[in-house]
Amino acid sequence: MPTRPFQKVLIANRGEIALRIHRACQEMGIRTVAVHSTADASAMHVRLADESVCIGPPAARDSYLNMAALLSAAAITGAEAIHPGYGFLSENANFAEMVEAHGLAFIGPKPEHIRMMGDKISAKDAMRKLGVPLVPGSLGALETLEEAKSVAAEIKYPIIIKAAAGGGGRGMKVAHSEEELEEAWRVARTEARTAFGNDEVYLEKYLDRPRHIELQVLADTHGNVVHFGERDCSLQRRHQKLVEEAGSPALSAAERDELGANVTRGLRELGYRNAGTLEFLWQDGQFAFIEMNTRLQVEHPVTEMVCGVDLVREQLRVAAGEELGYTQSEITFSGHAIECRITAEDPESFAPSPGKVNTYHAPGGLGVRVDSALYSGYSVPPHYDSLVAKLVVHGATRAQAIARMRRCLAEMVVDGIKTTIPLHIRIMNDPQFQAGDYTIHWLERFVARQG
Amino acid sequence: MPTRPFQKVLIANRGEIALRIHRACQEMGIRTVAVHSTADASAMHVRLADESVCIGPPAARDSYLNMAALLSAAAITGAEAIHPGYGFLSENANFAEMVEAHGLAFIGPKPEHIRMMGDKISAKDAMRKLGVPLVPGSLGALETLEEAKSVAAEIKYPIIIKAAAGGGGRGMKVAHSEEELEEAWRVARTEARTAFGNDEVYLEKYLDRPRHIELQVLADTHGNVVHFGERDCSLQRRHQKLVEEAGSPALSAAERDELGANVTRGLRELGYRNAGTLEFLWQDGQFAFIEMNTRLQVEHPVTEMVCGVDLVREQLRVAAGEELGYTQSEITFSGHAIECRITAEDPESFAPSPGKVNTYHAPGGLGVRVDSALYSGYSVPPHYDSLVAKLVVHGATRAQAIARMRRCLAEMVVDGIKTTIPLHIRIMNDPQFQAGDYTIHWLERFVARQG
Amino acid sequence: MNSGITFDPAAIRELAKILRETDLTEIELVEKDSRIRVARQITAAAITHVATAAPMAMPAPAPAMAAPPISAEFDAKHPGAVTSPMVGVAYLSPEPGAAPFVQVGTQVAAGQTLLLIEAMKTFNQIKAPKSGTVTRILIEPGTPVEYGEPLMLVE
Amino acid sequence: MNSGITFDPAAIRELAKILRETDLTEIELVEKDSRIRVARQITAAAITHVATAAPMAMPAPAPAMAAPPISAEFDAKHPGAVTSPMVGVAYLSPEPGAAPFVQVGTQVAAGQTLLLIEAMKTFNQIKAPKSGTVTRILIEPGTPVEYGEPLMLVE
Repeated sequence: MPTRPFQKVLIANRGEIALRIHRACQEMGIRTVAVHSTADASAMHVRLADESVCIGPPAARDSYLNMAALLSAAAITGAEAIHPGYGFLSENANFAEMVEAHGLAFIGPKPEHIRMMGDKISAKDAMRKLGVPLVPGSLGALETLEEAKSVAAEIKYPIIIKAAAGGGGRGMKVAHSEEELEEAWRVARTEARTAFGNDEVYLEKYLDRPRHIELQVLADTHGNVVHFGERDCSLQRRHQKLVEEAGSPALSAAERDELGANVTRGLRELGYRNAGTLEFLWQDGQFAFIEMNTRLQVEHPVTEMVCGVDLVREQLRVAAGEELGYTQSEITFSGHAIECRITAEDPESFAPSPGKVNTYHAPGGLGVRVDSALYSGYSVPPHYDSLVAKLVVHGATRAQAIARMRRCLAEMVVDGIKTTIPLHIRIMNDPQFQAGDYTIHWLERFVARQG
Repeated sequence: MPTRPFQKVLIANRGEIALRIHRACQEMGIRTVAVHSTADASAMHVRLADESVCIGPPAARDSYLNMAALLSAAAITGAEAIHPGYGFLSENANFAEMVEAHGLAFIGPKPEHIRMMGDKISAKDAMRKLGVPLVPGSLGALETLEEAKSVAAEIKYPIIIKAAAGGGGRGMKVAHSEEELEEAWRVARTEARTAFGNDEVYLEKYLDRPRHIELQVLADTHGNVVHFGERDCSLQRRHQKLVEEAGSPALSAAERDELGANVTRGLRELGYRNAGTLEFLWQDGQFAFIEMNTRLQVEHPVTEMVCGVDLVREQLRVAAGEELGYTQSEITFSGHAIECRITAEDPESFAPSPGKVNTYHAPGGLGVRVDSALYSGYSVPPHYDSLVAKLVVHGATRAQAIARMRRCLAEMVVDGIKTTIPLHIRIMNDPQFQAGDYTIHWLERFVARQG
Repeated sequence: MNSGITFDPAAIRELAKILRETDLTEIELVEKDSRIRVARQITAAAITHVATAAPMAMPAPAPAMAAPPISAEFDAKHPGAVTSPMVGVAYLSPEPGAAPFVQVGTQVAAGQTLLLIEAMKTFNQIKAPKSGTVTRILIEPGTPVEYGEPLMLVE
Repeated sequence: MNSGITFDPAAIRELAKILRETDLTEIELVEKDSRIRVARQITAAAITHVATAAPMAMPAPAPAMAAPPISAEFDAKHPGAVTSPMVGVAYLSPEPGAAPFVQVGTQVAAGQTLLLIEAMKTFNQIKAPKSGTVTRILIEPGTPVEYGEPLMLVE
C-alpha cells in the first residue's frame, strides 16, 4: 500500500460519477485517465480528463465491464489506482483482486469484504456476529405457543409468523396483538404442514410501513472507522431510489448515534476498509439490516452536504494509505440536504428517453449542487443507466431545503429529452412528503395516484 | 413596520443580483415583481419572476434609476417592499425615504444612516465617535518634533507627515524610523509653508502595503447586531474588486473577533438596521476605517459560504420586523470561500465584450456555487455593468478552495463573448496568490506583468 | 493526366445534385477499378433546431403585472401604435364619469390628448404623435400599463 | 518528386471548385492504383457557427493516452482500415528483432496475421479482414493502442 498520494488514477466508470471522481482527483492534483466506450467518446468526463482510452464498443459487457480492457488501459497509461465508482465492477470481488494482483490500488474495500457483503446470507451472518441489528425475532423454530408469546412480547407487535420451510407467502400470518397470536400460530402451522409437510414456524417483527435508512461509513487502513450519519432513501420505485435525504425526517440524533456506534465498532472488528453503506429497514425505532454496499453510492452527496466532507477525496486518501486524521466526535451534522435523481425518462410512463439535449441549464445560487455530465449539445446514449443529473440542495432546515429544491427544479432546463423533473416537482409539492410522512411504499402509491 | 412576512417584493435591480433576490424570495414563499428596461426584457430574472414590469428604455437613468417608475411599478403590482440590490438606487437616501413615504418597506438601512455613511467625512466622524478604528495618528496639528516622536512611537513606524492644509501629495513625507523622523518633519513643514503658506502638519500611520478587509454586519430592529466575519477584497483593479475571500489569509480569528465586537457595539449604539459592510485598510495588525456600504455587496456569497447564512433571507426577515433570533456566539466560521467575479471583458485589455452567449455551461459538483443570470442564447446588453457571473467555491482549507476554483474555471464555458475567466485562471495559478501574499497593489502589478 | 485519374465534372455535379435532392450524405460509385465518392455534411436541419432551442427552452418571461394587458397581442412596433412613456395607470377620460378623450373612429390632430396615465399621483397627458384616426383602443380604463406598452392605434 | 507521387494540380483545383459549387464536403476518386480525395470543412455560414457552437464550446476531448497516436489523422471508418479490437500494446513482429509480419506493399490474404496486440500478458494476433495490399502502417511498434484505433490500411 503506498503511503504517498496517487499521481494518476483510472476512472472505471462513466456519466456523472466519472465526472465526480475526476473532479475530486483534479482538486487533489491527481491526473485522471478516463476510459470510455465508443458511445461515450464525447462524454464530459472524457473531455475533461487528462487522458482517455477507448476500451470497447457501446455494450457495457465489452467496455465498462471488460476487466482486461480496464487493466490494459491502466497499464498503458501508467495509472496507479482504479476507482470503480458505483455499478459496473464496483462490487466485483474478482475485479478488485485482479486490480491488486496487477500491483494497482483498488479504491474500495478489500476483496474478501466485497465478497462477504455480496452474498446476502453471509452478510447477515456477519452482521449478526458483529452485533448489528437485524429484523428482531426468534432465532430458530418455536416449540410452543407460550414461547411464541414470550418472543412476541419482547419484540413487540405486530409480528409475523413464518414457516421455516416456507416461501411464496404460504405459512405466513401477521398478528397485531397477543389476542391475534394464538389464531395466527395455529393457522400458520396448519398451512405450513399442508404446504411443506413441516409445521415448524418462527417469528419475526412485522414491518408493515418501514423506511429505508442507510448509514455511511468510512474506514482507513489504520483501524479508524467513522460514520457520517444516515440517509433516508425511502422514496423508491421498483427498488430504484428517486429522492434521498440527510438526515432522515424520522430519526433522532440519539438513534443515529447509537446505530453509528454499534456499526463502527463492528466494522473495526471486521477490519473493513474505505467507504461503505449499511442499508436498514427502520420502523418504530428499530433497525433491521438488509445489506451492505461496499462502494460509493449515488446518493453520497446529501451526506457531504450536511457533514462538510468530500467522500471521494476521503476514499482516495484512504486508498493511498493515509489516516483519516479525525475521530467520530469531530463529525458534525449541519442543516438538511435533499437529492433528486433526474433521469432521462418520461415522468409518467417511465419510458426511457435518450437523445440529444439541445439546451442544458443548471440551477444556481446558494445551497445548490448539481452533479451532472450533461451539456448543451450532448446526446444521452441509449445503452446505459438513465440517470442524467443529481440535483442536491442544502438548507438550514428541511423546510428550507424543500423550498430550495422547488425553486431549483423550476430553474432547471434539460431540453430535447424527457426527464423526471416534473415528477420531482410534484413530490416536492406534496403535503405528505413535506411532512416527512412516508415509507418505502409511499412513492409507488404516489405515482399510481398521479397516473 | 409589518410584523408578518412580506407577500410580494419588488426587485429594483437587474442581472445576477436581481436573480439572487428572486431566489431568496421564492424560497421564502414571497412573490416577486421584476422590473426591467426594454433592453432586459428577456433577462433571466424577468423570466423567472412571478410578475414583471417594463419601466423604461435601456439607459439606466430612465429605468433602473427612475424612482417614479419604480414606485409606480410597486403601486400597480401591490408590492409591499422594495429590495434595491447593490448599485443603482441602493445607497440613495432620498429613494429610501420615498419608498417609506409611500408606505412600503425599504429593504435596507434607515435613510439617515444611508445619508450619514454616504458622506465620507460624516461617516468617519461617526465611526471615530463609535470607537471604530481609523488610520491611527495625531488627531490635530503637532506643535513640536518631540510631540511627533511621541505619537510616532505610539502608532509605530512607518509614519507619514501631512500638511494640515495640504493636498496633491505636497507637504507629505514618510519616515520609516525615528532616525528619519526629524528630517521628514522639517521637509514637510518647509514644503507646507511654501505650498500653502501654513506649516501646520499632522502625522498618520503610513500604510504602504495595506490589504482591503471588510466586515459584514447585520442588525434587526430590536437592537440585535451581529457580524459575519471579514472578507479580504484586496485583489482590485482600478478600485474594482476581482477576487474576494472569506476569511482573509492574513487575519487571525482573534483580530476578527476584536474588530467585530468593536463594530457591532458601535452600530448598536447608532441604531443601525439591516445589512451593511464596513471597509477597512489593514496593515501590520491595524485596521483603518475607509467607508461603510449600507447595502448588500457583490461579494456577500463568500460570507454565506463560510457562515452557512442566507444574507438576503436575513435582510428580508429583518425588513419585515423579525428578530435575528441568534446571537454572535452562534455564528461560526467553517472552511474557506473564494469568489471570482467574471465579467464580459477582454481578459487582457479589459475592453467590454457584450453580445450573444452561444453556450453557457456552469461548473458543478461539491462546494461550488454559481450566481449568474446568463443562459445559452442570452445577449449581454451593452448598457450596464460587465459582471456576468460570480463563481464561488468553498473548501475545508484555503488550498482546497483554490484547487476547486481552478478546476471550476476549467469547466466553465461562456462562449460567444470574451470574459475574464483566463485572467482568473492565471491568478489562481500564481504562487504569490496561493501564498496569500498580496496587498491592494498586487493585482495592478500582476496585470501589468502579464500584459 | 499524370496521376492516371480522369473524371467527369458534370457527373460529379450531377451526383451533388442528387445528394441535395435526396438528403443523402454520401454516394459512392465503384466500377471495375474506378470509384467515385461524394459526401456532404448535413448541417441545415440541425441549425434551425439548435439555433432556436436555447431561448425557447428557457422559462417564458414572467407575466407582465397581475393581469396580462389585453394589448399583449399587439406589437409595440405597429406603425400606428401609441406606446406608454411611463409606468402607471391609464384613464381614458379627464375625470370619472366624464366623456372619454377619444373613441374608436375619432379623428385626432397631432398633439391632441388621447388619454391620461397616472404615476406618482400625477396625471400625465398622453398626446397623439401624429394626425389620424383612432382605430383601436388597447387598454381598459383604470388598468396598469408598463413602459413601452401599446395604448392605442392611430392610423 | 520526392515521394514518387505525381499529381495534376489542375485536376485537384477543378475538384475543389466543384466542392465549393456543390456544397459537397468530400470527393474521392479511385482508379486502378490511384486515389484522389478532396475534402472541405464547412465554416462559412454564420448559422453553422451557432449550430455547432454547443459541442465546440465544450472542452476538447482529452488526449487519447499519453502520446496522441500518429494515426489520429486517419478515420477508423476508412474502408481499408484495420482497427484494434482491444486496448493494449501493438507489436509488428512476432518477437523482438524478428522481421515484421508485413510491410507497406505486402500483399496479404484474408486471415493473415498483420500484427500482435499485447493485453494482459497475452499476445493477440490481429488478422487481415480481407485480402489486399498493406498501404499504410499507422502505429509504431511498442506503442499503446485503444479500442477502435486504426492500425493499418489494407486496400
